[in-house]
Amino acid sequence: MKRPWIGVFKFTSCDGCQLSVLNMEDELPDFVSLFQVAYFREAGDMPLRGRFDIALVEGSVSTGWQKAQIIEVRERTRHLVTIGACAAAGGLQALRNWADIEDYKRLVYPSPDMIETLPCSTPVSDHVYVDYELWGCPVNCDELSEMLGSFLLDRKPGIPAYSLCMECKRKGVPCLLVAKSEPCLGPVTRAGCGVLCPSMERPCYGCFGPKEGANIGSLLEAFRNAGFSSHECVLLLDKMNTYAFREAGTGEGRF
Amino acid sequence: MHDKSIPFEAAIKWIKKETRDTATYALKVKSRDIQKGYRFIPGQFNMLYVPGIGEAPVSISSAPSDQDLMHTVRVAGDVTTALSHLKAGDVIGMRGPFGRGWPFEETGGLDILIVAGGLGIAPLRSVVRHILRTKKMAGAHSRRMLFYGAKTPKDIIFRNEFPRYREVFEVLLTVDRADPEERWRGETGLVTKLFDRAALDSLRTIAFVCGPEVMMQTSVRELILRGVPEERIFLSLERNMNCGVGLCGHCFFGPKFVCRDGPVFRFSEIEGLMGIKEL
Amino acid sequence: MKRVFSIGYLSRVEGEAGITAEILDGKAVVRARVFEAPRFFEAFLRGRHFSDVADFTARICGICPVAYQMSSVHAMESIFGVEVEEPIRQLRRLLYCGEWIESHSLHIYMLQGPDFYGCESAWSDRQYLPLARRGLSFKKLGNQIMTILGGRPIHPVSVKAGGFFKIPDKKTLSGLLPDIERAYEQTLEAVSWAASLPFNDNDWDWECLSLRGPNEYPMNYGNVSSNKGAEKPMADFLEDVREYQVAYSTALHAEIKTEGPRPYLVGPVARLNLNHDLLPPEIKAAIRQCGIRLPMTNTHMGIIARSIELAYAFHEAVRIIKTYEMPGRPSACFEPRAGQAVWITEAPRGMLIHHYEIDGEGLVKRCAIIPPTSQNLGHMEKDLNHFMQMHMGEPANVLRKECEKIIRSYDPCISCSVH
Amino acid sequence: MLKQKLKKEHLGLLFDKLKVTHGVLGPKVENGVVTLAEIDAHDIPSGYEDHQQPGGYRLIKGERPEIFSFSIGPDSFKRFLQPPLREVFAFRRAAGISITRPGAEQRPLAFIDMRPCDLSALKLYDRIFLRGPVRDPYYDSLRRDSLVFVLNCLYPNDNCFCPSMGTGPEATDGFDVALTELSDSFLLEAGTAKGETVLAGLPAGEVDDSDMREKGARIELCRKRIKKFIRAGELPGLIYRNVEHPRWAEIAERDLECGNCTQLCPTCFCNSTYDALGLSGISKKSYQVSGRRMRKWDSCFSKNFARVHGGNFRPSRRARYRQWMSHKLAYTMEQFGLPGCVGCGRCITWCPAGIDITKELEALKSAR
Ligand SMILES: Cc1cc2nc3c(=O)[nH]c(=O)nc-3n(C[C@H](O)[C@H](O)[C@H](O)COP(=O)(O)OP(=O)(O)OC[C@H]3O[C@@H](n4cnc5c(N)ncnc54)[C@H](O)[C@@H]3O)c2cc1C
Ligand code: SF4
Ligand code: SF4
Ligand code: SF4
Repeated sequence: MKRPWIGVFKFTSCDGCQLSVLNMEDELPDFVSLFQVAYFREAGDMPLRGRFDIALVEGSVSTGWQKAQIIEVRERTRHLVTIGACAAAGGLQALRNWADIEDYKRLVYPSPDMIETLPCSTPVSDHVYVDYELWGCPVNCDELSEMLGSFLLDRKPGIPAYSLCMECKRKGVPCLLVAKSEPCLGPVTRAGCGVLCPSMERPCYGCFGPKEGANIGSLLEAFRNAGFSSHECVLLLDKMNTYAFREAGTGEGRF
Repeated sequence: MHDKSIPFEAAIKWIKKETRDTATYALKVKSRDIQKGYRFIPGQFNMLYVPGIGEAPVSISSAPSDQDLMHTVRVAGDVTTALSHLKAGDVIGMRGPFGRGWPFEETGGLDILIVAGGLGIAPLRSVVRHILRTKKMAGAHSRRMLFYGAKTPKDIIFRNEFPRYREVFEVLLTVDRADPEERWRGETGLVTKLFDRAALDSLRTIAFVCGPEVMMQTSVRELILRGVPEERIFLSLERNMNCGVGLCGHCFFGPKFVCRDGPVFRFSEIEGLMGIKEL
Repeated sequence: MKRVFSIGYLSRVEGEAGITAEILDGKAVVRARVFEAPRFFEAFLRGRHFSDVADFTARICGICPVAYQMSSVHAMESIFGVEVEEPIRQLRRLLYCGEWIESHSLHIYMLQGPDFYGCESAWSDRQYLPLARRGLSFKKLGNQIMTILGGRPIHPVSVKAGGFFKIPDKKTLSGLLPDIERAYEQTLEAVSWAASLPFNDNDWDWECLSLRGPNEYPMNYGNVSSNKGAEKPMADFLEDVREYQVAYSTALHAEIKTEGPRPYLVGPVARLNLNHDLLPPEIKAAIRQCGIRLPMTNTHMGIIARSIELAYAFHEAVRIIKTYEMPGRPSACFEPRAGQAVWITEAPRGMLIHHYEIDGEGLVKRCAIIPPTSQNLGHMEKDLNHFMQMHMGEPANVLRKECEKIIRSYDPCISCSVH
Repeated sequence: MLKQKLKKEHLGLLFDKLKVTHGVLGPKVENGVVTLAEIDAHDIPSGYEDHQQPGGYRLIKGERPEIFSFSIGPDSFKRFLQPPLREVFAFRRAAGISITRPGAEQRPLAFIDMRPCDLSALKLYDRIFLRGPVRDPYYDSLRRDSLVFVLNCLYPNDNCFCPSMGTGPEATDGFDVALTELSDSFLLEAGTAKGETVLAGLPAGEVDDSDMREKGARIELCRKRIKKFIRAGELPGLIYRNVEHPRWAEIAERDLECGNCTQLCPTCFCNSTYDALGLSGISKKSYQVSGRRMRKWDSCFSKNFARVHGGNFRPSRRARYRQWMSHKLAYTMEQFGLPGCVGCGRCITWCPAGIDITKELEALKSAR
């Protein structure tokens, strides 16, 4: 078997998802022997050259030069996989999409004019064709490994698109929404994290983004019945996957 | 008895490419014991397993009396793609045979009509070859007809076998469309067009139908219009399958387990279900 | 004569930055160009409930999320006047140990280590592999500690103002002990490995800052102390600091503004220099044995300081797990109230300063976050200038390599610095 | 069959006896909810009352004098007899294929307070996994060795409707031992020889007519407390006649498709089997792979559950909800000769959107 060339690329992000690659400690030796790691700035000193069989892209697109760069990555890549909430949904930084970017610049920088940035932070798929999206803030190492293994074996990754509740119930965690009226996003969030929050007795805040066919409207109705205001409901969705949740809720970016 | 939830080894004896995306695989069960106990009837299927990739239900396309156990597979997704990368000598996993096959016992003395669309010919080839090979069966029917429709002449599977089929069957072929350079001399149009050509004796006809769901629906409608009794129309359905033995729930067609109660159904059993969208 | 060269994109550091160096008439000016895209955390945190802050600020950095959670929850507790029980304090310290272990072993073995062996990455060279493997085994344990306490190593989910959402029982924690104890022995040995690495001479008069004591090596508590001056309570420290913007960087720089503006160093070297007396005797002995002289005078010896702290973090983890008794409840009860507070904790890379103003509803009115790397950037440039000044004559590719090494010795976290 | 009484304070003796040979599964409070776990007699949350409503559950310390003062929680036997995730076999593909089945290392199980509704679900499970064309070897081995103590119900919750389904509040057969909590003791009635063996050796009290009368009266009282009902006699026709009822689309608007109902329903059995592999299972030689074949609970609410080449048989939420409810209330009867709903009410309580299967059924009756 020919070792496929892999590249790991970073856009606007916290580096956590590429760190997840290094966090597959037990499998890292397999990773570097099965793949030719041809570009991975965080881990090695390698020039950007040639083509990639698979690219892992972390981070959202939030500057003009990133718009050009993602096109270049796409052109060099056979199979482009995004890793993490930033790349799949614009990340936490997509909260700017619902605000005025000039205000934001002024709030953070003494000389806002020196800062070049786009008014919106957007998912990679808004710019180029994406072959596969791995969700999560950060991605889950097992899913990462499953995805990479599936790529090698030429099959669809066995990664679920159903709700977190499915995993939650399989794990036998008592439902927080039903038993405590806590605003858990589980019913509309993709499974994948391993039910971290409900297992910690806290409601899910949506790291893995909306599951396929999420019925956001109905869940918010349940939250309102449990006593949350409409504003609070929106804030619950406005986190690392705000852009995707709002889109899933209304079919468009804004409510 | 062999545990049917655990695959056994089967070696690929030979592979024959049928069309651009379809090939026939002859398999040899490796364990003597299992092979000896292995009996199937046409219309049944096996779960073919490529470890690391997954399982797929595939009809047996050879006759029980054939020397080789054959499966004719079209590349559709993970498992079928993985199969297409294998070569003679490679070993895969197999479970089966599963499901209800075609009801041969009901065909005696009747006109047997086989209607196949596309890859739907695979489980029916088993029937045809079975009739061809068993002389006794050959005399059992007053008339034998085989209607087959494919997308284009290039997509006709088992093309080189049709001359032999013609010895025993009235064979009518049709394609959806044919390029002029292919010099197609058969019909063009849907399979159902062939019903007019054959002058069915509807009350003496028993029909086995397999193909894409729409094709089966229109075929059944035509047959019923012509007066073929619903009890004598049989269809082989396709659904998502995971376990193959009625334990997983993926293949439900209304209350029917396609894997266990089918894949071959008597039309009268499922008539009420056929028209319901998204069942 | 003018010489200009640049490094487009630094590798084996977190985040996106490059270097430009200009040598004009015998004077060097080196700039760390940070082109990491800004995310505007301080802007979108406004109006959010205080309970979102720990989870949000964690996303500033995937390598040191715990630090952000720690600085923010302590700040909140200081505003709301929450007293946290001792076992909870200890668990937080343990969580921080997990992060120090993870971050330090990543830096020592995967990021900076290869520099001393001339490899492109930790796995590109067969000869380096045993070291990489050793690093990974340490790192894995750090991750395990964080996973037990927080569900996952990156952006743990259990931390909140007042304590934790859920805490482990003693048995679960003790399960880690054998591995951690073994790792501690190995890290202790690794200190001498680090001490044996070659370094360029680099002695100059620099200022370093870190939290100090009171009676333990600092993580979540302490006063700000300096090798040049007196200690100061963290609440007052912001009065001394100024954040400013430079045209070539999306990261703000921080400097001490009192008594003449000047850059300063934070991080393991600073911490060690100011707190080494608080290390346990075994580690002190190991330091002595390896001939490491403290305080360190060479800022490039971060890898040694990190190796010592790595051993300490394991030592501390063992101590905490052994003495841990599960408290009755995982977190303190409190009501939010209006107010403001500054809190500083020691991230793996140094002091992480959070400042929040909260309104009566518990919503964030204003906030400022100064990560260690923002504080170090100015110092790093000064350090690079200093080096250039001395080695000006060398060929560009040598200088380029050396500059990159120096930067790596700081373990900068560019993503943090731009947030 | 053997009948005897056991003083309440001797319940521990029963546990002690069972624990020698079995893992004893019973009710325990976890996170404010009665769940099922391996327990001791003193773990039973006696005195607690559960208040259940569509999409709501609260456990409070109440006044009831009984030990089993609560009704069912989310968990049922299925978590243990057909676990959420288990390895079917480990595989290794090189020149040939080698398959290793996991060893059966599990201790036999004793269910100490299986309720009558769940017992009916267990009977259905037996039909599915033991009496079909192919028997599930895993379930078979666990089930064969398990002991079932059915506990006749005294306190239903507001979502129970077992009488409608003919499954409760009293169990008549299918158990090893039936327990009924009386005012001063437990009435134990063996249903099988296995059950009799367990009872033998326990400090036994005589059972007289008044005990049997008390049992009857208590169960009768329970029956009166049940609030929900459906007209099961109209099933399955009501479902079959209404496949295109506009109500399905209305439910789809509320339906979260989170799958909670299917995961907790004691009769839902859908699952998926897949090959799990990590990078470590793949060797550089392309034809060598090793991994584990896993089976996990799945649900007809999963979007890809009915996906094949060329499309999805149930692309809409409406169709998926209809599939679920039709399977429960109509198809299962046809498939296995037993109802697919046992009236336990779990799907109602644990639906975060509060969808109530009994109300939806009622709505199907209204004019379109
Ligand atoms: C009784 C029976 C007999 C059959 N006989 C034959 C036969 O004789 N010959 C033959 O060639 N075929 C036959 N089939 C069909 C065959 O089983 C399927 O083509 C086969 O299962 C495909 O398996 P696969 O792993 O290759 O494809 P899969 O990878 O399962 O994919 C199948 C299709 O579903 C889509 N899909 C699946 N999962 C997802 C997902 N999670 N997300 C998005 N899309 C998804 C894929 O894109 C693809 O189009 C038969 C089927 C049945 C039920
Ligand atoms: S706790 Fe959350 S994830 Fe779990 S079942 Fe309830 S709503 Fe779903
Ligand atoms: S439960 Fe939700 S918020 Fe918590 S880690 Fe999982 S996806 Fe993230
Ligand atoms: S359908 Fe609902 S009420 Fe009926 S058995 Fe299942 S969970 Fe219980």
